Amino acid sequence: MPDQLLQQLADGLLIGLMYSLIAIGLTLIWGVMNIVNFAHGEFLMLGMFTSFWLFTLYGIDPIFSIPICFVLMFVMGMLIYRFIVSKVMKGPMLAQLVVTFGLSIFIANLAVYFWTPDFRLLPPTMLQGTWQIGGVALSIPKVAASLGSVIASVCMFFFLKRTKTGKAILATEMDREAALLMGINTERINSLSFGIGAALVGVAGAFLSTYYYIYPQVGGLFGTIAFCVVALGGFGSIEGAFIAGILVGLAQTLGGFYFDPSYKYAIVFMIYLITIWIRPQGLMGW
Amino acid sequence: MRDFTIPKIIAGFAILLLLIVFPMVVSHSFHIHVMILVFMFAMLGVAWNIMGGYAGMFSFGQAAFFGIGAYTSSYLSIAYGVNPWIGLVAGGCAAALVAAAIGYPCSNLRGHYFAIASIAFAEIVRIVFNNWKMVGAAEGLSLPMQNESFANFLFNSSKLPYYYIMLAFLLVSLAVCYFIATSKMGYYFRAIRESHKIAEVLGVDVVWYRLMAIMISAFLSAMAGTFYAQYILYIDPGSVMLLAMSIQIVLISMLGGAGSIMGPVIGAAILVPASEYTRITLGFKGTGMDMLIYGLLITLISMYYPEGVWKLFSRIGRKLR
Amino acid sequence: MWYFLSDEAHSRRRIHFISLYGTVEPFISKLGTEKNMSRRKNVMASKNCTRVLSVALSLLLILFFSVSAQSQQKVIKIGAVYPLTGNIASTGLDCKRGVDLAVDIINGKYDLDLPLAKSAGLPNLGGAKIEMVYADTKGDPKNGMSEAERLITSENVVAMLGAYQSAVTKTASQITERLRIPYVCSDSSSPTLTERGFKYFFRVSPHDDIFARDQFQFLKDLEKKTGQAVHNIAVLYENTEFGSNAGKAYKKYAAEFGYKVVADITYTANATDVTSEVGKLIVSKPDVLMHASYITDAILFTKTFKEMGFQPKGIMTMAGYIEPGYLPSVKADGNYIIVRSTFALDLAKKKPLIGKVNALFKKKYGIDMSENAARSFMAPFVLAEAINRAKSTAPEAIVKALHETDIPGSQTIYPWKGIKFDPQTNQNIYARGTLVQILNQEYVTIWPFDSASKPVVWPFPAWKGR
Amino acid sequence: MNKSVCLKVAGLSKRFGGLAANNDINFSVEEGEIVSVIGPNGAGKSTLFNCVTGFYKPDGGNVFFYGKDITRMRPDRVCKLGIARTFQIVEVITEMTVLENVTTGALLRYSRTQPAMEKAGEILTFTGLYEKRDFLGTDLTIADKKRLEVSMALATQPRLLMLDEAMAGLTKVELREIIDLFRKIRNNGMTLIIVEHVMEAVMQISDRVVVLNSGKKIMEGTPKEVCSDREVIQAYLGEKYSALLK
Repeated sequence: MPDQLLQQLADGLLIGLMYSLIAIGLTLIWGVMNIVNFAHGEFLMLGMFTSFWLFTLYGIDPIFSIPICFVLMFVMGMLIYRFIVSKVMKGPMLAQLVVTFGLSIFIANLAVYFWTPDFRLLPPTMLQGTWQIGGVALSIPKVAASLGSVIASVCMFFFLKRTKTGKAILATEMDREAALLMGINTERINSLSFGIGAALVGVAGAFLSTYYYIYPQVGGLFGTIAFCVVALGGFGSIEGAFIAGILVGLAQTLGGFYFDPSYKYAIVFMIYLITIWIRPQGLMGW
Repeated sequence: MRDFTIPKIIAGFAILLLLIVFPMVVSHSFHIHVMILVFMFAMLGVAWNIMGGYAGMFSFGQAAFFGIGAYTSSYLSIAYGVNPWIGLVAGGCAAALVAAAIGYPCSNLRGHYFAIASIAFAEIVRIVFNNWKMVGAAEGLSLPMQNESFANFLFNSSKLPYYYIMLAFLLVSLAVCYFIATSKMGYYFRAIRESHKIAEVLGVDVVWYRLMAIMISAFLSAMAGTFYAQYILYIDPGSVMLLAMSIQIVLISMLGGAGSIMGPVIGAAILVPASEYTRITLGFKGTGMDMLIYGLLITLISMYYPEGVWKLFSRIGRKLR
Repeated sequence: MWYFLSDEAHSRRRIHFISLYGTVEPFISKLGTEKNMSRRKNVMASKNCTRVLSVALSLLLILFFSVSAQSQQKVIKIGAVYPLTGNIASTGLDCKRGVDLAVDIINGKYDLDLPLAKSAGLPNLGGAKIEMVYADTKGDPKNGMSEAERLITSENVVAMLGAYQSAVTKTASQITERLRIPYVCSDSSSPTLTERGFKYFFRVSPHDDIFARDQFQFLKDLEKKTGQAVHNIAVLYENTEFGSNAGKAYKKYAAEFGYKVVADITYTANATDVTSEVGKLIVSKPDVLMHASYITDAILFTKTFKEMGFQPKGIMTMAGYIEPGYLPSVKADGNYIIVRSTFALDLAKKKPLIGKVNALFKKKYGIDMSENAARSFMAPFVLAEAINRAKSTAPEAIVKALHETDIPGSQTIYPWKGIKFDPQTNQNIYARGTLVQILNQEYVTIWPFDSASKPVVWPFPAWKGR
Repeated sequence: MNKSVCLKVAGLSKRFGGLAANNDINFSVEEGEIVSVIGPNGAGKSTLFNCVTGFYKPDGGNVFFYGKDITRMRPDRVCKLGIARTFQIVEVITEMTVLENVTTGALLRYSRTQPAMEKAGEILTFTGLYEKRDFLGTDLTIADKKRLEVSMALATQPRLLMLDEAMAGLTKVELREIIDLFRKIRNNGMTLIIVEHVMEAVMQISDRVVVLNSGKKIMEGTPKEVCSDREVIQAYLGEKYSALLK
C-alpha cells in the first residue's frame, strides 16, 4: 500500500506542476488587466497543435519546438489583445467576461475546421519511457513538463521582481492610474502581459502534447481547473498560482485514490470554494 | 424608472398578440420547437438578469439551478407519483435552498471572483448528480409517458400546450422582474451592484438582499428546468447542467442588455434561433462551421455592443424623442 | 420558387434552399387582406406593399430557413442523426461514412452478395433511390429529439437511423415512437434501448449485455481450452449512460459466471489524469480488467497502464479501444488488449465479402473500414430491404416487413448467422459480438475460437518486454 | 444635563499591525450640537469615523448612541439606528439619476417607492439639487456630488450626521453654500460631527472641536480655545514654527 501512496503523491505533484504552468500565464493576464481569459484552454490546445505540427511536418522534437511555440503564441497573444481585448477593456465587466468566451468557441471550432475533430497523439519522442525509483514509476515526459513548469515559474518570478518591464507589469497590476502617472505605457504593458500569458500556456501545451492526446476540445477541462487554481492562489500572484497548482494536483490524485475517482474534480472545486470563503482574496492575493 | 410610456405598452401587446397567433399559422412543429426554446432561454435570461443584471452578481452556474428544478420534479413524479405542478414548486424551493447554501458563503465575493466561484459550484452540483445512484446517476431519468393532460403537465399529441405554458412562464418571470425593478428591492439591488459600501451606508442589509437575488433567480430557473423535463421527458446531467448552458444564458442576457427588463428576451430572440438554424443549415457537414459563426458573433457583439441591443434601442429611442 | 444549388464538390446531395416566398407570402397577404377587408379601395395598395415586404423578408430569411418543399417522387428519404460536432465528432463522422457507403451500394449496381446491391435503387418501387438526410446532434439528447422531429415533420423522412450515443438514441427514438416512424439502430449498444417495449424501434447490432456475456464466455472457453483459470475481475467504467450500463452488465455476468469482482471503479469521462484510478486497480491486484470507455479515456488509460506498469493477466475492453482514432494514437502500446467488436478486417480470409466492401470503403475514403463504420453500414440495408419487400413507404408496412426480415449471415459483413428481429424486443436475435485482440497494431479475431484467425495471446505480456 | 447625550465614545482604540490609528479616545456629543474633529493627516480621524459607523471593528473601548452600545454593529444596522455618514472620497451610485440615488436612501424608512420618491424630492429641494434630479450620478461636479451624498444621508432620516471632509476641494462660493446648508440641517434638530481640514469653516460652524494627533485626543474645547492652544499649533505646524509664534 505505501508505494501506491508515494506513486499517487508523485503523480499528484507532476499533474499539479502542469496545472501551475498553465495557471501562471492566466494569473498574469488576470492580474494585469483584471480580465478572465476564458479562452486560456483553447490557447493551450493551440500550443499542443503547434508542437504536434512542428513534429509531424518538420520533425522538430517537442522539446526543441518549445521556444518556437513561445514566440508564436506570444505574437498571437499580442495580436488578440490589440484587435479584440483592448476594445473591451473600457466596456462593462460583463462584456469582458463574455468576449473571451466567444473567442474560445471560435478558436476551438477553427481547429475543428482546419484539423478535423480527430484525436492525435505524438509518437514517442526523444523523451519517453519511465523511471523506476523505488517502486514509484515516473513518466519522463511528465517529469520534463514539471521541470519546465518550475523553470518557467522561477523565470517569471524573477522577471517580474527584478527586471524593469517586470516591475512595470507589477505596478500596472496594483494600480493602473498610478502606473500611468509614473509614465508606464499601460497599453504596451497590457499587450505584453497578454503575449507572455499566451506564450506561457503555449509552452504548457508543448509539454502536455508529449504525453496527452490532442484534439480541438482538449482545452475545456484544463481551462476550468486553471481558473480555480488562479483564484485559489490569488489573482496576479505567480507564487500563488504555482503553489495552488500543486495543491490542486495533489487534491485530485489523493482525493481520487482514497475517496472516489468520479468525485475527483468535485473535491478540487470544493477545496477552492472553501478557501475562497475563508480568504476571498485567495492564498497569496492582496 | 418610468420608461414604460404609452407607445411601448401598445407595442408590447402587439407583439404578444403576434406570439399568440404564431403557432396557429406556422404548421412546421420545428419552428414551434425553436420558439419554445426561445421562450425557455428568455425566461432563464430574465432569471439570470435579476441576479446578474440588477444585483451585479455574474453567475456562470445558472444551469445548476435549472438542473435541480428538472431533477426534483422528475424524481418526485417518478418515485412518488407527485403531480408535476407540485414538483414545479418543490423544484423551485430546492433550487432556492441550494442557492442560499452557496449564496451565503460567497456573499462578499464580487465580479470575476463570484463568476469563477459560481462555475466551481455548478460543476460540483453536476458531478454529484452524475454519480448519485438514486436519481439515475449518468443514465439520467426518463419520465413515463402518462396519459396526456394539463394536470399531468404532459402533452404528446401536439406542442401547442407546451408553447402557451412556456409563454405564460416567461410572462410571469417578466412580471416578477418588472415588480422587482420598480420596487425597493430593485433600487437596493442596483445600489449593491454599484458597491457594497454605498449600499451599507444607506442601510441596505447587503447579505440578505444578495441572498434574495440569488434565491429568486434560482427559483425561476428551476421552474424552467421543470418545464424542460416535462417537455423532453428525458434528463441527464450532461444535458441540463452543462457549463455551456450557463454560458449561453449569460450571453443571452448580455447580448440583449443586462440590467434592463426586456434585454434577455431580445437576446434570446436573436441568439437561440441563430444557433438552431445555423446548426441545421451548416451543422451536418461536421466542419463546426455553425459554432465558428456563433463564436465570432459573440466576440463581435461584446466588442461593439457591450451594453446589449436593448440599450441600443433605448438610446436611439431617447435620441428620437 | 428558387432552387439554390450548392456546388460543393464532394457532396453529391443538392442542398435545397427553398425561398420562403412560397410559405411566407400567404401568411402575410392573409393578414393584410383580413385587416383591410372593409376598405376595398386601398386593398390594392396594401397588396403591393405586402408583396415588396415578403420578398425582402424571404431574402433575409433564406439564410436561416432550409425547408425542402417538394420531394422527387423517385427518392425515398431516410433521416440519420449523428454527433457531427463536439467531443465525439470523429466517431460520428466515421458512422456517417459507413452509412454513405451503404447508400451508394443500394443506389448503384455492385456485384456484391448484399441485399439490393445488384439492382439500382429499390426494384419493387420503380428503382427509387435512397437519400440520406443528416442532422447534427452535437452529442446532446435535446438536439437528438428536436432533430428527429425536424427530419420527420419538415424533411418528411420515412424512417430513421443513427445516433451512436445511447442517451441521444433514447430521446430520438421517443419521437419516432410517438410519430410512428420506424427507427433501425445499429450503433448504440445500451441494453435499455430495446427493453422499453417500443413498437417502431429495431436494433441490428448486439448490445452491451451480449458483449459483456461474450467476454465472460471467452474466459470460460479459454479455461476449458488452455486450463488457465482466472478468479478476480476488476470492473472499470466511465460515469456516462454507456459506461454505467456496461458496468452493470459486467457485474451481473461476473456473478453469473462465478468470478469475484475485486474492484468496481467509476471515473469521470474525459479526465485530465487517471493515475488515481490505475492506482486503485494496481492495489486490487485483479487477474482480468474489464474496461468500458470512449476513445479519449481509452488512450489515456493505455498510456497510464504502461507508465505505472499495471500488469493483469488480461485486459478486455469495449468501444473506445476500437474507434478509428485509438490505434494510430497509441500504436504499439495497444498490443495484446482484447476488444469486443462486431467487425474485423481479418475475417476477410473466411468471408471475401468483407474484403470487397473494405476495398470500396478505402477507394471512397482512403482509410480502412473501422468497426464503427461497419456497425452503421448495415442499418440502411436492413431498412431498404424491408421497404423494398413492403413495396411502400408507409410506416406500418415497413414495420411489418421488418418483423419478417430474415437476412442470412452470408449477406452481412458480420460473423453472425443473420438478421432476424425478436417479436417482443425487436432486437436482432442472431447478433453476437466477437472478440478481437490487437496484435502488432492490427485487430485480429480471436473468439469465438471456431471463427478465430489467430490463437489468443494470453496472459498479457509484460510492458517491459516489448 | 438638559440635552441627552447623542454619541459617547469611551476608550476607543484601533490598531493596524503596529500602528495605533486610534488610541483610547474619549469624547461625547450632545443632541443638536455641531462637533468638529480636526487634526493633521494620519491623525486617525477617518479611522474614528469608520469605527463608529461599523466599517472597522474597534480593538478596544465602546461606542454608545443615545445610550445603546453599537460597538460591534454592522454598518447597515448602525444606519438603521440613525447614524448617517458620507465618505472622504465621495461615493454616489453612478448608474442612477440623482433622484433615484436619494430615493434609495429614503427607502430605508418606507416600504413602497412612491412615498420614498416624494421624500427624496423634498430633500433635494432642501439641499438645492432639485433642478438636477434627472442627472446621472456620473454627470455631476464634485460639489454637486458631495451635496448629493449629503442628501442621500439625510434621506435615511438620521438623528446623527457624520461628514468626512465634505468641504475639501470646494471654491469659496461653494464653501459658503455648504456651510449655510449645514446650519440649516442643524437648525432642523440634527446633530453633526464633521471631520475637516478647512480651518475657517470649522471655526465658524462648530460648537465644540476635538483635536486628534497620531491616534490620541490631545485637546477638546470651543473653537477659540483650540486656536490658541500651544499643543494644537505644535501638532499642526511642528515645533520649529510653533516656537516662532510665541
